[in-house]
This record gives sequence, structure tokens and C-alpha cells, in this order.
Amino acid sequence: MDTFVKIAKSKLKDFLQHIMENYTLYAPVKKKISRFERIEDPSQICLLPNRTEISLKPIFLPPKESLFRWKKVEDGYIIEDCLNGKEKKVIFGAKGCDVASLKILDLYMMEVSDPYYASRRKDTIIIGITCEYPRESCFCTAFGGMIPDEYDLWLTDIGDYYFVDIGSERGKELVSMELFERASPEDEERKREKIERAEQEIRKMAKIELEEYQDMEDKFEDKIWEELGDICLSCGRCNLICPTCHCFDVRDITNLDGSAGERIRVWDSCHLFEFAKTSAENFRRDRRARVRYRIYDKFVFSVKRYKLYACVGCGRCIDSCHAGIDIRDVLRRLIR
Amino acid sequence: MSNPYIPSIAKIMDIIDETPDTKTFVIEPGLSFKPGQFVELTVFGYGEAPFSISGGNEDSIELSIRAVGNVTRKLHAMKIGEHIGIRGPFGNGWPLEKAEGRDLLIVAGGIGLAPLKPVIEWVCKNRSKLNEVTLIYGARKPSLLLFKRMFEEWKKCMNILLTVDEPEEGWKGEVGVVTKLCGKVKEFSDALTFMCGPPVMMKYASKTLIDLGFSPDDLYLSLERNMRCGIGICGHCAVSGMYVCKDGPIFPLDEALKFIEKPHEVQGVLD
Amino acid sequence: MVEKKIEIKEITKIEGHANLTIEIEDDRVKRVAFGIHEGLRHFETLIIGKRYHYLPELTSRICGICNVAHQIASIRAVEDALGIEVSEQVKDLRKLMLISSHIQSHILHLYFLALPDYIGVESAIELARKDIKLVKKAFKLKEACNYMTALIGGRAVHPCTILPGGFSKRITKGMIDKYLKKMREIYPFLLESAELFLSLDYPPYERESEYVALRDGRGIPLYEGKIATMHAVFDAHEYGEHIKERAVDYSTAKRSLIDGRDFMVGALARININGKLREDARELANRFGIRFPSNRVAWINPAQALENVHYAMEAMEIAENLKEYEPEKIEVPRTDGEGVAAIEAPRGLLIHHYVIEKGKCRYANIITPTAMNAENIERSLEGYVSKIADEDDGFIRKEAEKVIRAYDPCVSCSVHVMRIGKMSTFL
Amino acid sequence: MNIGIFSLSCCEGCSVEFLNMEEEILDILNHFGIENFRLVKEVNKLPVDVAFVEGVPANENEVAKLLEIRRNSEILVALGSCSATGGVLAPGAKPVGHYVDVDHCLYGCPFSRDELKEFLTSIIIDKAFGKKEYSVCMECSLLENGCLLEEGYLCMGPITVAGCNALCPSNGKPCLGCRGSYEDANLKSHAKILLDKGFSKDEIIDAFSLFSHRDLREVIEWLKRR
Ligand SMILES: Cc1cc2nc3c(=O)[nH]c(=O)nc-3n(C[C@H](O)[C@H](O)[C@H](O)COP(=O)(O)OP(=O)(O)OC[C@H]3O[C@@H](n4cnc5c(N)ncnc54)[C@H](O)[C@@H]3O)c2cc1C
Ligand code: SF4
Ligand code: SF4
Ligand code: SF4
Repeated sequence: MDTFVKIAKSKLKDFLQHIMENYTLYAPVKKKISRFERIEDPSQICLLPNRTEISLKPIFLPPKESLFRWKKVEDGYIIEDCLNGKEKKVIFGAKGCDVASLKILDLYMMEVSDPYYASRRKDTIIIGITCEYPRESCFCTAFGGMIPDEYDLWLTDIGDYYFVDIGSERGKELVSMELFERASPEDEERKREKIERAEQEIRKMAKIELEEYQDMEDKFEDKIWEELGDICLSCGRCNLICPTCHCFDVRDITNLDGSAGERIRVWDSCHLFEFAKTSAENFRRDRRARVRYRIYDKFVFSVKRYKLYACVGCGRCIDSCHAGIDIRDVLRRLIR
Repeated sequence: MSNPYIPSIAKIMDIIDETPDTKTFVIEPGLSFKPGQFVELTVFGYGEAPFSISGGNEDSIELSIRAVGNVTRKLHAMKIGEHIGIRGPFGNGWPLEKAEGRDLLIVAGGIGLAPLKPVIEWVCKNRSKLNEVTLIYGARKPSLLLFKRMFEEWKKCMNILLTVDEPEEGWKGEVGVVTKLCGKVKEFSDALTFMCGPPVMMKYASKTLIDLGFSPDDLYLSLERNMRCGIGICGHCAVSGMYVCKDGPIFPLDEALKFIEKPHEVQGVLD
Repeated sequence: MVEKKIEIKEITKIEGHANLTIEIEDDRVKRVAFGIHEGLRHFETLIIGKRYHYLPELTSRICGICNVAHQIASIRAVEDALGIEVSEQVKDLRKLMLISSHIQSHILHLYFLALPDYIGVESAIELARKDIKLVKKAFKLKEACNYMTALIGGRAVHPCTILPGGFSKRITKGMIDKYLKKMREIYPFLLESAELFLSLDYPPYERESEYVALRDGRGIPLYEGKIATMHAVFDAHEYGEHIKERAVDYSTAKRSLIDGRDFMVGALARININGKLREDARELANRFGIRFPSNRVAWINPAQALENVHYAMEAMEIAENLKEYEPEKIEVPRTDGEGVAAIEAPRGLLIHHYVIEKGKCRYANIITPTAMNAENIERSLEGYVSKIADEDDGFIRKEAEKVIRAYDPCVSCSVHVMRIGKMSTFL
Repeated sequence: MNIGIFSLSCCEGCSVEFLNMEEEILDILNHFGIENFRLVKEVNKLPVDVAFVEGVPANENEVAKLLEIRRNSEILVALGSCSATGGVLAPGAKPVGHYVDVDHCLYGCPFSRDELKEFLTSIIIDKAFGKKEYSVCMECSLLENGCLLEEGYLCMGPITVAGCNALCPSNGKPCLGCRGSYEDANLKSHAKILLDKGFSKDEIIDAFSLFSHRDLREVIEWLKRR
């Protein structure tokens, strides 16, 4: 889109208020940890200089959800679908890595459409914002950079204003309000500088660049798996915190006499001992194989299936690993 | 669009005792399926597990199930007239179309005969489309051989070679592993092989066949993995960017060899 | 000469394992032995060498019923030893926890352990078959109390939020309001329960004895105060000069005397020492003609029922004025010191005493209510059984059990340490 | 079916927690008769179908009692940490499994009511009930709590078997490891990580020995040797 607009910082609240009239708004809030929550009042929002601790994933794929409930009746069972009606969502304040992760999650969850995910995800409007300065663990630049390919609106702080990039028709409709002003070429220049500076900072810290679809398959028997297998705790935190990990377990729970119950799904982790266990064998009994599986699933298998890396470089797994396993170090060794 | 996670209610119409630990359940309504496909069967309150369809049609389907754990034990305790939940059919099925005009070798071990029974029934119906057909089937003991009641019928259309690990009273057939019998099919020239059984069996049988000159891309195996959703989302059955539930469970050996993860793993097929 | 011996191998419906032997000669009591034969436990030795922040966690496991009291006594002793400041707000929150766990314990005792005796059923399970409404009500009360304790403590049995100087989690206004709402909700049932337990037909036996409880001059304190007898008041730190412990050969629990006399602690002692029941409780007591101080042993039960009303009122008052609690980093001024805490557990006075060196426990002494009551229980039994010694065995048995249960003895507490008896070969 | 709740030496917190099932007990009574429960019953009988045993045997009498319970029960359940793995009692005491066969364990100090319900359901409807093979950490992360280990507390979550729904960390207190470890737990690595984080050997040994789980002894020995 060729016209650029900007919005005065003082008017942002009005804009959000306006959005809340027609949509449910999700934005970052900071309690003990930072995460996206449903906003009742714009003053709850806490625009952080970088990514939140919890990603966007739980909005679309909650840690635990009911699939259906059932009840035993005279002649069989009655099933009640737990699929909810959809809400019109706007996600405000998402950072580049999180928006990029949605695209990956969409691929995995919608190849065969997952109705629960789809109903939450459909028609979600994304208003992203450029990171002010990155965290120590950020390395989104390894996968292309801070600005994702797809968004509806993208904000960048340029002083008293936010510069607004328009990424879609829906985004365009949103900026048709008088709250927005036309942006000058200088504004755009300032925006570009801002992004470049932040990206450079990450590049300097992360020191990792991946080529598109780099082949790492020959590292399957590398010594690294043994080293990592020894220290990994198999606690599963890296999987759960990752915005693109989407595996889940399915469990049946019932009342005391088994006459009614429900089926739920709960996030699962490929690091857990029982993840690949069948009635005959446990295919990844060894911790080394489990550690490798996660890395390969993100950087080799995903490329095979979808032609992309299933990692956005948010660095959450780095921050959350007790054993200090740093996915950047792992990658550096694999691409060497 | 219907929700693929919601099972439809089905009724157990008949239960046939096959062996001391395996029963065939006939359930209604049936569904149209390809031989080699499976369903996710729910015993409400206990859980869900994948089972190959071992026979049937739109009116009713058969599932032959060995009691090993939570769901299967409960199922074995159920009676005619009780209800279960079914999702499916899922999976790709055997490439029957490739068999036309060629020899067909069917290799099964234990419960592995279940997903191959629809193939055998298809062969019996379409015998003229194929050249030589041989079934090699092994079990631990003669009493554990599945579908014995059908053998006479099947013999009319194919050569059946049986073997057991431990013979019992009155057993006149072969004793030993399935691999031993594979050596007897040397005369096959242009054969397609369908195989399903315990991982070790599949591993050694494939080796033997390849040594005999069978082409690895004509050797199809049905793999077993942990499955939670059956539709390629939950991630449990994934190997090397493949979903065994959706892209399989049937794979040609050369493809399977590419994606089976090697060191530190219990292999499944070849290591 | 007619001799008889009444033995109860395992007294049921009390917390822990205890037995009773009564020997009667010519309608005169020769010997009463209230023996505690629970396995040997070594808490005081066990906690030697442990870090101070584990002491509340560990001592909580002395007793599954009065664990809240143990945790709070323990944390207070630690704070006393290390000079940690505690804000009024934290004290109030701890009081709220103490009160809800107190009421819970009283309800458990009154309805499930004591009441069956007076209704003539074997257990609350049998009672449930007869009067399901009553049992449901009791469960509702217990549930409500556990809920309140867990709001602040994380869970009702062995809470997991108490830290030196405060709590590990934020306690929001919402949580406090929930506490208040729940307490208001059950308050009418507490009144109703009090009416029930004030109207039962209790053994009439009276015996003059010494009573000991905390006193702060204002109300009936649970959390802190001086230790008071009918004759003296002293600071908790001086407990050693007044309370002496000794062992007897038929029990694994210690016995205590105060200034050389046996004494009673618990609900009745608290009211006897302090008077000062709050309005609604006082009105109830008057209505049923119960006067304090009283020497009627079985009135421990009505005293508990009245305490429930009294403390519920106190909790509501506290909760109404409480602000949100935000956890903050607590400074620990020193790592060495000696600390004593005396608090009121549901069954009576509880003392924790530690010496901490380099952050680790070097010495510990814990005196539990049941250890304090044990001697008094025996003397009361002796006195009461003498009066009814000519009755048949079954009656004596029942009455003796009623008296023992009235004290609500907590055997787990009393045997938290083993001083005598041989080490089991299985250990 | 009949159940009994037996207590050996312990704080009886698990009995209390059993009563804390409150009104659910009344539901349970629709399926089970409670034949033995000394804390609340005067008439107590054996045999029972399911025996819940809390505590550890601390003397000959209690061992004899335990053997009698085993002889007179179909299913014996170790109720709570003491019984299942050792608990905070005398470090010398041995869990119930040392003396008799244990069919199921309900871990925790006290056990988790949700797990007990799950267990009772499994008995009523004849469903499998097994030990979880993952950590409290997993449950903690599912709840999206902030991590206390990251904040500098000594948390046992990564090696402790799940089932309490990460109760302590969710309340802002590091996991004490009351439930014992799971089979796949990487004990040694956890100890090393704690050392790296700056906890002293002594502190770590203290934490690992708090509930005297036998399965942690090896790491404790290893730590001592370091
Ligand atoms: C595509 C596909 C098709 C399948 N088709 C069939 C089929 O047609 N027929 C069929 O019977 N099965 C079939 N299976 C296997 C079937 O899915 C499992 O047997 C089933 O999931 C077991 O579920 P469960 O809940 O009863 O057992 P669970 O309780 O989930 O687990 C079984 C547990 O029991 C134990 N166990 C398993 N086997 C044994 C054993 N032999 N001896 C001792 N213990 C054991 C193990 O500890 C295992 O973890 C198929 C699997 C797949 C993936
Ligand atoms: S693998 Fe790690 S860095 Fe990559 S997206 Fe997941 S959490 Fe972020
Ligand atoms: S607080 Fe403890 S249990 Fe929770 S994530 Fe951190 S280490 Fe794991
Ligand atoms: S978090 Fe740890 S200490 Fe707390 S209940 Fe769970 S296992 Fe026990």
C-alpha cells in the first residue's frame, strides 16, 4: 500500500477504545509475568519494549481445553461439542516473532483444519508493534527479521507518533478514522532507522544467520545429542513456552461412576518419556533422541514438510531452560 | 463442516473370539474404507485408540483387537449391544492398484494380520487381476493364529504359509520365525509385498526379502506409532516430518528407511 | 476383694493411637494409665541441622490436624530467633488462617469424634445413615473452613505459603472478601451448632484443676500473648521455669506439670483464663446456663462450640479491615539466635523453642497441648471413674472414653518425640 | 466394595485430607462401604477390598499390623508420601513398600484429592491408573506460572512426579519435592544445575533429603562425594 499514516501517541487510547466497541481486544499486560490478556480497559495495557514472557499461543490453543462432553443414556451416548462460537478478535501490541509464529502454527493446526483452533484464529486482526530494544535471548533476525510478512497494521514508535504500516484491506479500514494522519517521508525514514538499529543490535548479540533451508541432516549422529541428553531435565518447559510447539495429549475424565465425562486435550511435550510410547515400543526412550527430535522437528522436519523453519527466534526456550540449553548454540554447531 | 474430534456412536453387533487374547468386533454403522485404513475407537470414559479395519463395508465394519491395556481390556469386557465411539477412517491404505497384474506377497505377524485381512478379501474377489499370491503368517503359538476360520476359504485363492514360534499339540506346520518362510518365495519375479507385524519381525523379514532381490520400493509396511488425534495434528506419531496417521500408516520401505530415526532409538524397522 | 481391669487397646475417634488401662479394686480406682503407643517419632532430632525456612514445613508434619498451628508457632519462633519483623497485616492474615483451621478442627472433633457418643451411634458414617442432613451440614462447615484456610495458605493440610516475615503469594482483596463472605455464610450454622452442643447431656463430673492459656488482656488470644495460669502470668520465654516435662514408663509421650501441678489447656482453659467471650457467644452461654470459669471436664465440648462463634466474629472483624497483601523480600537481620513462640492450637497451648546457628537449627523443643493435657486427663479419669466405679464395665468404658474424647487428644502431636522405650528393631 | 483407611506412624494428615473430601465422601459412600477408619469409627473390621495405608511402620506392632492389612485386602494403596516413599518422618523409617507389596501409590504430603478421586473412579469403573511419568515443572508450566527456579529459589519441580497440579509453585513457594521423583527424572543434572546456580552442596543435600525419598539417595551420595 502506498500511503503511509501515523497516529499520535495521545490518540492511541481513543483508537483502542474504538476497537473495543466492535472487537474483543487482546494486548500485553504485566502481572507477575507478562502475557496477552483480554482487555477491559485500555489502561491495563502495558506496551513492553520487547516480547512478552508468554506468547500468543494460549489465545488460540489453550493449555487445556475440553473437546466434548458426553453422557450415557438408555441407548448409547449423548455428545455435546465444546466448540465455542467465535469472537471477533484484535490482537494489539504483538511483536514480530509472535506474529510470525502464528503463520507456523496455522500450518500445523490447519493442514487438517482443527476446528477449535480455527474458530479462535479465524478473522483475527493483528496490530503489531516494532520492538524498542531486544532481549538478550532474541534472535529473530536469524529467520528474516523483526517485521513479519503478514499483519494488518504495524506500528513503530517514532517519537510523539507511531508510524503505521498497512498490511491488509482490513487494516486499511481500521485507519480510515480521523485519528490517523498522513505520514511524511521523514517519518518513514525515521521508522526504517529505528527498525534497522534494533535489528542490528540483535544481529550483534545473536551472531547467528541461517540460510534458507540449510541442511542439517548429517548431524543426526553428532556428539552434541549426547551432551544435551545428559543435561536436559525433560521437564518440557521449552515446548510449552514455545509459540510454535503445538503437540497435545488427549485425556478422558469421568465422574465417579463413569456415567458422564469429558474429553480434554492438554499441551504435551516431545521431551517427555511417554510421548512416543506405543503399546509395543517406546520409540524415543532415550533422552538424547528426545532432545534431538525437538531440534530436528523445528529445523529439519519442518523444512521437509512445509519448507520453513518452525522457529521464530523469540528465545523463550533459552530463557526458560533450567539446564541452560541455548538453541542458538545448538544451531551454530549444527550449521558448522 | 463436521468436527473431526467428535466420534460418532456405533453399536457392537457381534463379537467373535479369535484367539485367547483377540476378539473381532462387528460394529454398525459401517463406513466405506480402503484396506489398510484405521479408525479411532472410543470406549467412553476410558479413552481412544487406533485400530485397523479388518473387514466390512458401509453397513458394518470389523475390528480385530488384542487386549493389552486400558481401552482394549475394557473393550474385551463389553457385550453385544453396547455402544462405542468411532472416528475415521484415517490413513492412506495399501496401494492395491499397484498390485494388479503382478505377484503379491502378504507377510503378517500376530495381530498384524488384521489390517491385511481386507487385502486378502480383495484378492479373493479380484483373483484374476493378479498373478501369484502368497500369504506368510506367523504367530507365537498355533492358538494365537488369527482368522483360522477363514483359512480354507482363502486357500482357494492363494498359497498360505504358516509358522509358529512354539508348537502346540497337533501342530503339523512350520516352526520358526516368519523370516524363514520368506526364503520360500524365491520364484516371485515381479512382486509387491504388503507387510505388518511386530517391529522386529518387519525388520528381519524385509532384510531377507531384499537379499532375495525384492525391490525396497515394492515393499510396503504398516507402521505403528503413538496416536492421539489420528488426523495429523497432535504430533505424537510424527517421524521426520511425516505423520504416520495421515501420511501412513503404510509406507514403502525405502521411504520408511529415510525417515526412521536412527541412533538412540528403538528402531521399529531397520537400524 | 473384687478386682477388675478395664482395658481399651485402641481408643478410636481420636487423632493417633492411644490405649487406656483402668484397674479397680473393690469399687475403688487403683490405677489409671492413659498410654500412648504410637510409633516413635523424632521430630526434635530430625529438625536439628535443618535450615530455618524448612522448620515450619517439617514441624507442620507433626500433626495433620493442627498443622496450621504448628506452622505458625514454628515460623514465629524462627522470627523471634532471627529478629525478623512482622507487620500487623501479616499477623492478621495468620490469625485468619489460625481461626479457620481452629474452627475446622473443632467441627471435626465435635461432629465426627464426640457427637456419636452422645447420639448413641458408632460413627459419623452410621450417623450419616440416620441423619444425613446433620452430617452434610458438618461437612459443609468443614469444607468452608478448609476453603478459607486454603485461600490464604494454598491448601488446608500443610499449607504452603507461610514464609518468615510474610507469605509467598499475593493475597488479594478478592481473596479476603471471599474469606469474609464464607465466614458470614457459615456463621448462622456455627450458632446452630453451638446450640446443639450446648444442649447435650454431658458427664457431670467436675474437678478443680489448673488451667493454662495465652492472655493479652483484650480477648481470647490465639496468635500471641503471655502465658497465664489461674495464679500467675509470665512471658513465653520463661516457659522453661514453669513447665517441666517428665516421662512415664507406659507411654511414649512426654508429660508436663506447671509449677508442680497437672493442668488443662484448650478451649475450656482459654475461656476460663480469659472470660471475655464475644457478645453472641456470651449470650448463648447465658441462655444455656453455662458459667465460666468452670471445672466440668466435659464442658470442653460446649467451650469449643462457643469458641467457634467467638472466633468467627473475630475473623469477620479482622477481614473487614484488611488490605491486600503484596509479598516483599524479607530481610533476615541475623542468622543466629534463640526463639520461643507460644500460640494457641485448637487443643491448647503450643510452644516451639529453637536455637538457630548459622541459619540452621541447633536445638529444638516443642511442647504440644496433648503432652500438657496428658497428666490432667489421667487425673480426671481417676476422679471420675472413682465416682462410677460400681457401675458395670461397659458404662465405665463409655464414660471414660467420653472424657478422653472431650479433651480431643492429639496423639500424633504428643509423640512427636521419643525419649524412652527401646528403638524398634525395624528402624 | 469395602475400603479401609489405616494409619501407621505419621501426622495423620492424609486421614484428615480424606475427610476433607467433604461431601464427596457421601458420593463415595454410594460405591464403597467404609469398614475401617479409626479416626472416625469405633467398630473397625477386616478384611477390606481396598486398604489405604498412611504412615510408616515404626515398631514391631505396626509391622505386624501392616502385614495383617496386606493379608486382608485385595488392593493395598500407599496413601501419601510417608507411606509411598518415606516422608518427613524419621529418616530411618522405610516406606510401606519395603514390607509388603503395594498395588498403587498416591503421592504427596498430603496426597492430592483430585488424584484420589481419579483413583477411586478407576476402581469403580475398572480403568487403568498409573504413575505419571513427568514433572511438577510440566504442570507448573501448563499453568503458566512464573518460574521460581529462574527467580533464584531452590525448586524441586523438575524432578518431582506430577499430580499435585504444581500446588506449591502456584502459591509462590518452590516445590519441596514431597511426591518423590519420577522414573525418567534426570536427578544428577538437576543437582548439577543447582550447583551452577550457586546453591551450596549442603543446601542441595538438605533439599533432596527433606522427604527422605529412597530414590534420591544415590544423588545425595554422589553430591557428598563431589
Ligand atoms: C495404525 C494403527 C493400527 C492398529 N491396529 C490395531 C489392530 O487392528 N488391532 C489391535 O489389537 N491393535 C492395533 N493397534 C495397536 C493399538 O492401537 C494398541 O494396542 C492400543 O492403542 C492399546 O490401547 P490401550 O488403551 O488398550 O493400551 P494402553 O493402556 O494405552 O497401553 C498399553 C500398555 O499396555 C502395555 N502392553 C502393551 N502391550 C503389551 C503386551 N503385549 N504385554 C504386556 N503389556 C503390554 C504397555 O505397557 C502399554 O503401554 C494399532 C495401532 C496403530 C497405530
Ligand atoms: S524454539 Fe525457542 S526460540 Fe524458537 S520459537 Fe520456540 S521458543 Fe522461540
Ligand atoms: S517453579 Fe519449579 S516447578 Fe515451576 S517451572 Fe520453575 S522449576 Fe519448574
Ligand atoms: S509442588 Fe512439590 S511440594 Fe508442593 S505439593 Fe507438589 S510435589 Fe509437593
